[in-house]
Amino acid sequence: MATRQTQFLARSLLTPAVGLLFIWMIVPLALTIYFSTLHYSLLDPGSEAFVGLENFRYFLTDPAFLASLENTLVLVGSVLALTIVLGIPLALLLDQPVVGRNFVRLMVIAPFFVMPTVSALVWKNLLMHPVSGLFAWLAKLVGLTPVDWFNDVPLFSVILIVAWQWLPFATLILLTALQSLDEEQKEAAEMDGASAISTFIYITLPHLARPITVVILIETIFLLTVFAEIFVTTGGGPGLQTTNIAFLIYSQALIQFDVGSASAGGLVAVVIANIVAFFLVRIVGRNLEA
Amino acid sequence: MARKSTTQRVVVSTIGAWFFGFLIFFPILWMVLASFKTELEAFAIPPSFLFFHWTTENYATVQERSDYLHHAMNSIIIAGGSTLIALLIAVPAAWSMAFSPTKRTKDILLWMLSTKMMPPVGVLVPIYLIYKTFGLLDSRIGLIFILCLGNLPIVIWMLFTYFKEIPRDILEAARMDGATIGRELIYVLTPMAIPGLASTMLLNLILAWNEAFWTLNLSTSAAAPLTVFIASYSSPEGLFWAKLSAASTLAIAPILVLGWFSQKQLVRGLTFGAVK
Amino acid sequence: ETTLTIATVNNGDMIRMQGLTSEFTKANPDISVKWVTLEENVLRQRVTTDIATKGGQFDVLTIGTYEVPIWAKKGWLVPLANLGADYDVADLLPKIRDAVSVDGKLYAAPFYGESSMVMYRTDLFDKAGLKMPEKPTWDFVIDAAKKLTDKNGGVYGICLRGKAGWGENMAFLSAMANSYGARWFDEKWEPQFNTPEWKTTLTTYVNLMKDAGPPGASSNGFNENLALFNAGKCAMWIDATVAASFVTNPKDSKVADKVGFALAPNTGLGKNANWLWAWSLAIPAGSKKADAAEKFIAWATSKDYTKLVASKEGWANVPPGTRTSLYANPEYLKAAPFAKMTLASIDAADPNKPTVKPVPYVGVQYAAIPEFQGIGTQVGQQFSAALAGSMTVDAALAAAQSATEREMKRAGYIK
Amino acid sequence: MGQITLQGVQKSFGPVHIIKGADLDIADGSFVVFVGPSGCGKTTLLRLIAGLEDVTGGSILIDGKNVVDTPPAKRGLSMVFQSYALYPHMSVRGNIGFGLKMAGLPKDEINRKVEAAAATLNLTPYLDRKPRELSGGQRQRVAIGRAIVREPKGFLFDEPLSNLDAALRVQMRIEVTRLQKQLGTTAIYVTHDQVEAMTMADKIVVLNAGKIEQYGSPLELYERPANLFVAGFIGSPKMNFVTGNSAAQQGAATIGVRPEHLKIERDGGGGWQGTIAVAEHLGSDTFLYVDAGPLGMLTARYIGELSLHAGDRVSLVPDPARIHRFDASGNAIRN
Amino acid sequence: MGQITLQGVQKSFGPVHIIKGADLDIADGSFVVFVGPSGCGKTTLLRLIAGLEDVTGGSILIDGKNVVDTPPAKRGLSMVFQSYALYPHMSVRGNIGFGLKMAGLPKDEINRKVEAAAATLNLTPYLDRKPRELSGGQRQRVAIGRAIVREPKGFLFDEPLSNLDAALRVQMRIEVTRLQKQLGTTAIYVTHDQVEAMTMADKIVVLNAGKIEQYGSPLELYERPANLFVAGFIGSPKMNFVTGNSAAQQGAATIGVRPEHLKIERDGGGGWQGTIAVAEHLGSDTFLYVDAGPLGMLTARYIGELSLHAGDRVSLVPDPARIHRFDASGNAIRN
Ligand SMILES: Nc1ncnc2c1ncn2[C@@H]1O[C@H](COP(=O)(O)OP(=O)(O)OP(=O)(O)O)[C@@H](O)[C@H]1O
Ligand SMILES: Nc1ncnc2c1ncn2[C@@H]1O[C@H](COP(=O)(O)OP(=O)(O)OP(=O)(O)O)[C@@H](O)[C@H]1O
Ligand SMILES: [Mg+2]
Ligand SMILES: [Mg+2]
Repeated sequence: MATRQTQFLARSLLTPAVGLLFIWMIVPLALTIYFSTLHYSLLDPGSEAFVGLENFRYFLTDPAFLASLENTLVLVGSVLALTIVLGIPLALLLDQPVVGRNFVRLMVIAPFFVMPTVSALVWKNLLMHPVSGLFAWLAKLVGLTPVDWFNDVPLFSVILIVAWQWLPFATLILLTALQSLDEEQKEAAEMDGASAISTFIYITLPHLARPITVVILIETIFLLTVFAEIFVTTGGGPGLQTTNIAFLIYSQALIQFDVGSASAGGLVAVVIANIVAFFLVRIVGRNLEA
Repeated sequence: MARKSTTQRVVVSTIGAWFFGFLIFFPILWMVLASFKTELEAFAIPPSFLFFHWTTENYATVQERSDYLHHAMNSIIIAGGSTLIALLIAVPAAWSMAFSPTKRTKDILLWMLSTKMMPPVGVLVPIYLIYKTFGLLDSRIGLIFILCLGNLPIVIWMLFTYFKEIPRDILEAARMDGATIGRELIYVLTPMAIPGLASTMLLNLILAWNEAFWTLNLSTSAAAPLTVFIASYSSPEGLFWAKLSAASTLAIAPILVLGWFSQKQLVRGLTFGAVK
Repeated sequence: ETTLTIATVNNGDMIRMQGLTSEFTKANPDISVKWVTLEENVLRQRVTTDIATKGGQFDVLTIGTYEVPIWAKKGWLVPLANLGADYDVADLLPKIRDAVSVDGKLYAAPFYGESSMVMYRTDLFDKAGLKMPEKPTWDFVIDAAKKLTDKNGGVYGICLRGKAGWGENMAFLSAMANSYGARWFDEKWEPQFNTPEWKTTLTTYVNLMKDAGPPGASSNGFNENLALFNAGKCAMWIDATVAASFVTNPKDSKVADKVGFALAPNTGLGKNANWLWAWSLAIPAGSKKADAAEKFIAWATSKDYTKLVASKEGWANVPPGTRTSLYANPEYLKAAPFAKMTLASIDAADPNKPTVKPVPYVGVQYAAIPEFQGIGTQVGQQFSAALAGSMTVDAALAAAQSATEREMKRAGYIK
Repeated sequence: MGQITLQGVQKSFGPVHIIKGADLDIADGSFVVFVGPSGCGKTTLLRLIAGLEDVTGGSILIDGKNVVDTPPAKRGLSMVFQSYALYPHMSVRGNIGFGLKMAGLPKDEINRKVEAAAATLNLTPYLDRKPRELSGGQRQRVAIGRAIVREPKGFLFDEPLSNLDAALRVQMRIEVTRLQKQLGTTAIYVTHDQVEAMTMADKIVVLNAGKIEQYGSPLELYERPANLFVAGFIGSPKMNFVTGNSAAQQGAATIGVRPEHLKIERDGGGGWQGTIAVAEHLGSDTFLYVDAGPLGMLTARYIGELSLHAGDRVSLVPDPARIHRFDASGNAIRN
Repeated sequence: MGQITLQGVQKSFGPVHIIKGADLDIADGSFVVFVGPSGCGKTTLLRLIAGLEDVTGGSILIDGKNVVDTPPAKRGLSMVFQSYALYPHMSVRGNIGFGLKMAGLPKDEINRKVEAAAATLNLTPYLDRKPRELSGGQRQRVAIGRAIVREPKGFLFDEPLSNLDAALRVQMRIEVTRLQKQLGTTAIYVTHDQVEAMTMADKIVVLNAGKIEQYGSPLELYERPANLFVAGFIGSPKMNFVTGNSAAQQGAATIGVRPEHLKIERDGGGGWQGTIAVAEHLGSDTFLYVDAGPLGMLTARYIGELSLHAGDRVSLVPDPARIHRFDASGNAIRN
């Protein structure tokens, strides 16, 4: 427990971060709110006019909005599930005595090193292409019809690529967290007759609860704004199948350079992100305390 | 203190780890291989794995076309600088929230994260105007600043979790030993949190390294990092996979080296034996 | 000393120019040049933000025919009046010159120009006993595509763009629609996707791709199709004329010596499925280095530059599609078997009168209004869904129609 | 330097009151031992004095100055944590020397002092090991070393010898006392060991459930416990308490007799009769647990080996001069 | 069930030999106490038996079966860790009940057992707290609870009572012994407390620097220590050793007399003369540390209060029947 002095000190050490982030949030936010009420096309500067909530109405009544909302949630949810479900065993595996451990770890983290556009291009053209991709070749090799990834399962394909990129993030955070698990606790569990699986469920997993929470929340923030992967692979199509909120804002607003609706879209995205975060915190947030 | 692991177990986990590691790494390996092929070979079906005509022609082209070192240096300065500054601000902040929590700590944490919820496209114009006004366009400082702020919530969050796992007693012992808070952070907390710090640093460095929205939009040439370099290799007219692969390989090389070294900081069981 | 910052797209010809800059700086020792080479979409976003906010980061911009009229009308571009005595503006191809001029004033200097055409495999045509006419009709193309398709052998009759995007599938589909007598908007800016012409176009396209196209077509763009064609997977490919130099380059193409060229198909209504595009260099208004910039532009788009490239890299690699004189040059015609067809294709497109019926806009495969990019992307998504089979043609057209109406209403073109 | 005063110190964790108003005056240079049942608040009180916790009420004075708002580092105290709290990433040398390093001493002086402390603590061979490579007792000694190597105004020891063997414990006990006297440092020492408490303390504080039950010299506590709790807590084995008739005869609600003040006679004598339930033979002592029927279990201690066994009948005669009398509310009755 | 045999067990950490060949035979249902100086290898030996460390050499048999390759969970032992090793995210209830849950017991039975154990350990009010909200002694009791609530083949206790107060310690000592006898479970118990060792053990193992010095019943060790080390280690205060003339007279290199076997006489009597250096008054006992000139420091113990003080001269007369004789190599000489 802290004392008043440390608490005071703690507050003052927290201040720079809070202050900076506050400015970083409030200034663009204020400008964005302001712009969101304007008719403001970047291609037609000087024609700014106050239009009230028109930009919001326009953005929200877009028939693509609901579809993209759904896609966004599916994308975020699936990638989260995949990275956590695969990240935990992977982290555990990498925590084992493994010959050449440093090298294996590096291989596992590597996907995170590659810029999203590049990995999307590599996956799309060198691996997943139904005619000239490696997967198609492998499928034909074993006598299967190659999957037409971006045509038949476009959203899943995007999820796959994004999950591949974010798996290292989850793995590395969980792996690091495993380092602080006291060996003696595991020994105590073993003495208590716990099998490896029980030890995992009752000792390791609770220990990982907080890092998992962090992975979920941080990834969510990034996944809500996945854009490059979609733009490069499917351009949001076919139809609206891979259009998410971020892509929608981009295509409706930035390709069109309509600052007004970009701002409105941005604010809508903030609200959505907050709603998502709110529910996530309801689910996993108690791990943050104490 | 743990038991020596049986050879069998080592063998099993080694095989498993290498298998999955290779699986995950394969797309990148494939990309690296492509960077040594000709454009035509990069696309050949059936694909050639190792027995193709190895060529460094793509690298030569890339080097000839763009000043890799200039971009790499910018990337190192921008990503490194923003990560370091973020750490400097975040370590005290995370310490404060982990060891001196209040009722509002959770709210502050969530609020910090919420500052990252604003999609960059939504604020591009305001930021561009601000940067223009302050003459920060195409400056390293400007990019360091924006990436630092962008990553700050992430850094704080990650550090917060790692700090939470450190027994408070040990910090108190340092306090009793007459250490000021600053020294407590430097001599006691930081070394104990090395694995956490290393992974936080690595992950945020990569995030900054690969950040492609602000770096592309706020830099022109003087401060242009590797994202700009890469953007000049993706999807031009004509075949480009091999060249793009070469450029990407070059772009990830420095961070790969860094990844290798930060690896070693991920050692196990630092707090073991400290408290009972 | 003046330093010019030049924003350019990362296409092969531009990169070649970048490599040759030293020639320019040698001749103009008081000018140095910094390049910002970016991928097309990034470039567009980057340059637009900068010019609209008067950021002043660039002295020379690389922009397309889409932007030139829009930006020129806004007064964002400096008219190019001092390109020099020996520049010979009259030598520019008239269609291209029109596309980069507003009210008779040149606002950008075309660096290279392109249209679309049919590239086909002469060996496969011979084998099937088919002969490609100079000006094929869609009926012939469709028929040939079906005949040439050998899915088991991995050869597809025709490869066409399918990836959503105003510069991707919509570029092709707009041009194709033009040849079927369709148009984007009527004279009153009413969207026209509810017309039979569009329905025929899209139905034909979807059916053709279903029968004779490669799998994954709905995410294939220019690059994917180029790769397929070069790998020998396509019997025909209708796309940009610049592709001709790639598919005939033995370094990149397996089929370099087996490619023939033809005009983009038509339906006999007077319009071919030819589009028109030119990457051009322009100077943003307010640039303090306009003089130096204009000097550079004059150099980069001059006849001498063409000769320079020819002397260093061979005639086949000179920037095509901008000057009449090039197409009269026998050396070029010899080195570039596709030259004649390129010229014919460019001539066949008319941005000022792109469609059978009259339209209020300029631009062949786009409408040169600021709202088009967003609209084009949305419509492109619907059409790629139709191609992918996840939506019927009727539904896609209806969705496109309502989306376009919505945007046009918001932008104030229609009530 | 080193006079510590507590005035009405209180501490709660949320709704739970742990320390319920402690008043205490510790003279400069004296050695005070805190004893009390597990969980009574000893550690908490120590942490309050150290400044690691804020008081909920009351004030703490060091040398007359109220320090409730002074951070721990500035109070000039050093502490041995019950949980050791070693620095896991530092060697034994680094752990012991950390405080000196913080005080800005030159390197060689630090080394000299650390090595001297390590020699005192039998830690010399382990100077370059990390805590995780030490045994429990060795870790505890490092924690002690960390506290004694500095020259603070006061030592706070939280059960510093609990993991040491008897021989080492005696040695450490003597070392700590010697050092404390030599430096004239005030010391507060928490222990569960009766022998430690009795031999080291100038004064003992008996804590119970967050309250100070008695504060006095060891013999005072042994001979004149203020109440039933102190009487039962000080001394091992525990004092026997008898109520009812025997007590009433003495004009008390309860009387207490220590096991060592019960004379053991073979059955038939006077005193309290009973059957031996358990006989513990320590060699030097014999403890008899005698079932004395209505009086309950009585413990008696005999010096040396006594060949009595479970089941034997004995009679226990209390030394009349050593009988403690308590009133109904448990307070001692003084004549 | 529960017979444990060690055959030439060795353990090294890298180049350091910690256990240097231990042979031991622990009968089913017996209570064996390990004692030895801090760092001698008690915890290590316990961990070897538990299976938490691999032996470097030798074998460990449980009920005649070599278990060196059996994982800890399968050896059917339960353990109290010296460092507690509680599960930080589980409540006290969860901690104690974890083993039962793993054994697949139904919920209400677990609850019943946990509550019974908690009652024994005075932990009932804390059942729903997390370990970090407990005092040191409470944590230790949780660790004990975790071990005893199951019914294993054997208990391994590593200094389980070190953080408890005297009263509780006596109570726990009795509880643990009762439980062990009742279940007939073999128990190995590490302690530094002489009283615990002497009272609880069926047999005591004296360890020194990784070697077993003696294995025998408590009284055997007290009365017939095999060598100087055991003689000095068992008994508190420590046995007095005298060399030189007095020893030679007895035909030994060294003779030893326990403090309680020295009769204290006012100066002038026979025996060894000396000056009191320190007099410790415990109430029940008085310890005299006597400077006996050429013989060195001698410790004497008097039962009860003795009003002698530092500086007084006394004479110490050894009980002739209680003199231990050792040869030059330190081994006991038996007549
Ligand atoms: N991981 C290790 N590496 C090196 N030496 C170690 C390691 N663990 C323990 N030791 C050493 O082994 C010896 C025996 O340790 P052990 O913990 O068994 O002692 P112990 O008898 O339990 O002592 P204590 O009574 O102090 O708990 C000690 O000297 C210790 O320093
Ligand atoms: N963080 C906390 N929250 C709630 N209760 C607490 C907390 N810390 C300690 N306590 C309670 O306060 C009481 C006093 O604890 P303290 O550690 O001072 O006891 P102690 O006298 O040192 O005991 P021991 O001899 O067992 O170490 C205990 O009952 C404990 O359960
Ligand atoms: Mg305590
Ligand atoms: Mg031990």
